[in-house]
Amino acid sequence: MTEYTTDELMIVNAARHLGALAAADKSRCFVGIGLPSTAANLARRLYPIEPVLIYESGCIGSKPARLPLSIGDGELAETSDAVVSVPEIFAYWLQAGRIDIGFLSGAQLDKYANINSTVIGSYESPKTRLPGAGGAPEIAASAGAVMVIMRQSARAFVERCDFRTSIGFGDGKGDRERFGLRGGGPKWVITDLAVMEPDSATCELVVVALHPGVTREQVVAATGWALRFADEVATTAEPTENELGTLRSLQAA
Amino acid sequence: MTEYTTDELMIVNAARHLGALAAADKSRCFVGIGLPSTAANLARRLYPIEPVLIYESGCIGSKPARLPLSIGDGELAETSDAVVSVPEIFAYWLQAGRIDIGFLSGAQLDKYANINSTVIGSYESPKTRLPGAGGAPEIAASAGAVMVIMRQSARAFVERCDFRTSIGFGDGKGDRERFGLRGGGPKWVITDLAVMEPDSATCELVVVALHPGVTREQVVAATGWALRFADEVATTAEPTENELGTLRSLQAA
Amino acid sequence: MITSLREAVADHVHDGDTLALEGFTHLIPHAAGHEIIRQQRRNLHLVRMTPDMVYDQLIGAGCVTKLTFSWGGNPGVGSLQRFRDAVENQWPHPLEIEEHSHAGMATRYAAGAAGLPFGMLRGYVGTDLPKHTSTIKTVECPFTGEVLAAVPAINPDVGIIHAQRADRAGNVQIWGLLGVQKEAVLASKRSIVTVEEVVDELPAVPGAIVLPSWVLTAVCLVPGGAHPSFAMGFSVRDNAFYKAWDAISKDRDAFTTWIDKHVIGTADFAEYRESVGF
Amino acid sequence: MITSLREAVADHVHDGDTLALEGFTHLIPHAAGHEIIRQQRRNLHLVRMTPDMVYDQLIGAGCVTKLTFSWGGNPGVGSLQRFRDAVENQWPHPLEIEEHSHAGMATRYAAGAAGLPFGMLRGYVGTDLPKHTSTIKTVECPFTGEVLAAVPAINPDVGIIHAQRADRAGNVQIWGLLGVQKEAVLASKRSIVTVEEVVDELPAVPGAIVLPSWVLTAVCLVPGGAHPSFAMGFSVRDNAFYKAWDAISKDRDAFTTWIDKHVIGTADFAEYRESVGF
Repeated sequence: MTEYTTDELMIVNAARHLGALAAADKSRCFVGIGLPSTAANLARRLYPIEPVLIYESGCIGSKPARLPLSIGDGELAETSDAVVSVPEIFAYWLQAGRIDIGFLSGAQLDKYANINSTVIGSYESPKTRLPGAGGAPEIAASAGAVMVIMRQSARAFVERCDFRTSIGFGDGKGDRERFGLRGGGPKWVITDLAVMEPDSATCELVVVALHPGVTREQVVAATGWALRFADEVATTAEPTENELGTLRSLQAA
Repeated sequence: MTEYTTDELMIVNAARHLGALAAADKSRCFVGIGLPSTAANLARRLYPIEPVLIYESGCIGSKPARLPLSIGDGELAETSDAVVSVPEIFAYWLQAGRIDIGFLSGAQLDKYANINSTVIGSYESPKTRLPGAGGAPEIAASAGAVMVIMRQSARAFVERCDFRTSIGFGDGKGDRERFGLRGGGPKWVITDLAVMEPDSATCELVVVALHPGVTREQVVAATGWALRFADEVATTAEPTENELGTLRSLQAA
Repeated sequence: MITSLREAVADHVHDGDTLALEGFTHLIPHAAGHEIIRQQRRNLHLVRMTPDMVYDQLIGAGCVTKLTFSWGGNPGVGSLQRFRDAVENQWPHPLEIEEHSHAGMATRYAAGAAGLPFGMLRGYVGTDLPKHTSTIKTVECPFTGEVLAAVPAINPDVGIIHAQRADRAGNVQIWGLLGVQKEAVLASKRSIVTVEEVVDELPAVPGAIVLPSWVLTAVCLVPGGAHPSFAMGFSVRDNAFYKAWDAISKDRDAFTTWIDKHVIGTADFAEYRESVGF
Repeated sequence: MITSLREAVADHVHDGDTLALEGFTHLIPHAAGHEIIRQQRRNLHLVRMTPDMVYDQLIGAGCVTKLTFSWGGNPGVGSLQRFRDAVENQWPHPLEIEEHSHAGMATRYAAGAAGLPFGMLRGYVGTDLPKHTSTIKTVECPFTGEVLAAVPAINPDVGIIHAQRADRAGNVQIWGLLGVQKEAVLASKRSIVTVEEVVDELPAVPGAIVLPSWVLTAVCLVPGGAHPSFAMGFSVRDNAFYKAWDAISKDRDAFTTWIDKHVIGTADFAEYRESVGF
């Protein structure tokens, strides 16, 4: 069996979800650069119904032949169905609810899938100043559903974020409704160890699947809150030769 | 001396103002179809510094070789520096204060240069239903200055409009400031008999010039309010051979 | 996705719907308007910045109970006779009107396309419009205290436009004067686009925008479907036809005879073209 | 109209100004930023959605006292080291920050371009940003009662962008990723555009927009002026240079040496190109 990296594991599992979503006519993905862009482009090559890639730089329906290195990569504009201005992509496309799936990541994620990409420590005198919000707050608010792809560790998966840059489920069930948010919020958290989903009763993230060879203890140790598991915890399928081969040729292009 | 129509007389006099304004770096004209478009295109051909023609259909810097028959004439788009959407032309260009001169006309004009292009009679059961506002209210509000070109008669030049579609000076001096309007409002009313301007003390329209051969009595008879005259009333210059020749070749093109 | 105009109207345009057939002199969807008359839709709320001949026809044909607009005339010719007869004499029946300015309507469409409940502008101040139009209110800037005009978003049930071109997947390309067509489509719950041609690949065209197929409901091949309006690159505006409309529409009988013969009496736009001869 | 970048910055960029050097990965006006460093402007308030290397350089060089932004990083590489050092350690001096989201910043530029005092969006809800950013308030829809986020218009003293092309009259043509450049220029009191080339006639280009000369203050011919960003049709993004910046900017001395040698120590962008060798 082919060896694979934890990045490849996360990308392949994300791509599988995107393929299933596209088949269910949830194909419009608002992607940033990095793992989400790679996963979405992998899904375009693996599945009969391709996700539609929409980049915050204004590219709609991009079909890059190689992976873009930045969100403003010329390849994205040249292969898009349409290129619009940045004010338009946020107002007419994201805010208007035309995006099915948004992707988020960050330095911290809490048990209600709120994410911090702003500061570690206090805002006024931060221990670490991070890049900041970018498109995250409105992706979290308006995308039909959000997929989080993030490496898991007790430092990153915390009881409460130092700063809430984007909202998951706030302080628990009902907060999104109270805030009048139109998007569905985080539905999947894909890490290098497991896949988590919000509990339907509490909206707290629970483990629904472990990656091959990963133990519950490993995941608990890599989580900063008292982690719960779903009644039935599956094991994700090993990345296939086809998935890995397609991913690697994509990355080599 | 060449004969000329009253339309030609109004167009030539409007073009002269536009030429002088362009020379004073007030060259951006928001034009509708009809006399204003003809006058602005004539000025483009008569004067060294050309007015910049901006049409509400989204054409910026149009240089039509022939007179457009409608505001959406293909010739306008093909000869423009830029073509933008209708929401953009009103928001980024007119509302933002980038227009020096707007043009208005209507079925009724009152002594404070308020204009009616909505209804004759009552709004609920009108005697005559007119086309309505179009771009007029915001041209009147946001253009640096407004030029009115309109045939004069006691029926059209009234003490008070049946309906205020666009504001001139409201009920008199100070109203524009009270309303917080950024544009300067009407500065010239060019008719087939005379040229009127707002009195600096009262903002009431007063006659500053008569066209050749026109008497004060004629103008008074063609005005529905107690018309005043400026201390010095000029006589407009006869349209020249060059002005009329250029206008007629433009209209023949 | 790509279907006949008859099917598109039958499937997606219902009695009582709010419709925006947009077009700013250029690309006015006349063929779609005729098909709506043919299929006898009733109690429609029509929305458009510049209702012209095709709205005059829909009003005269008795399809319309409300009109939301900013300028209702026959550009370069004069009045819209059927519109006037409906407002002045309630013929063929009363017409409720909701009247705005161009800037206000453009703001309303943009708010609708952006998923906002309202839009704002520096407008209407000192005019009589707010006295008669309940959808003009004010909003105060929370930073400067300035008061601005506020207008509600427009979100029609169906947005209908004409465009130059579509590919076989239903992606639509539009160029030249763009008007508010993009906003009208994006603001609408459903949308129908008639096009001059369907091609394998959309060639890049300067000044063109593309509406991806997934924001559209139906795309219909209807060459000349804007006539007497035009499609840049395919046709020119038929100004004589606009002038001729004044006489036809002035008289109720002449109008009814014309509609019966050329619209209701024809099976589709192709037959209409033959019957009016363009 | 068409002048040297040195003159444009000398004449139009003053100490204490609010500047927006915009560019969304594509067309970032690096050359203009370097000229501002060369001319030692101070107490600048920089505004940009995505401050990256050139803002890192301006901050490290001590030109900046306030930054308004929504994402401050080195795309695909990591942190902006000089930005971090200023925020975390006040080096070379304290940096005030005003922090928004991309959608909020885009809305602020659009409001500025439209002559509105504020803009609104469905944004910031449930985040900690409003607790720390005083320019995030709310506004209530006068029709539905919905509460939306309100942000004030941005109207910089100077908007600075890089574009592909200008004609001799100073009309500027931009294509590819357009970002918020049009809004940044239209929202600004003055504007400077650096271009790859100046031509007699602007050929039509698919996807291109044109900014007429009369909305611009100065146009400067600076080939490669976006490097290590790019100008579609003229260059590609120099990703290696962005990666290399991380090491240079991590260390204060290494940074200062680099700025002294390549920016302050060069007469103009042409000399800079030679000194860094691209």
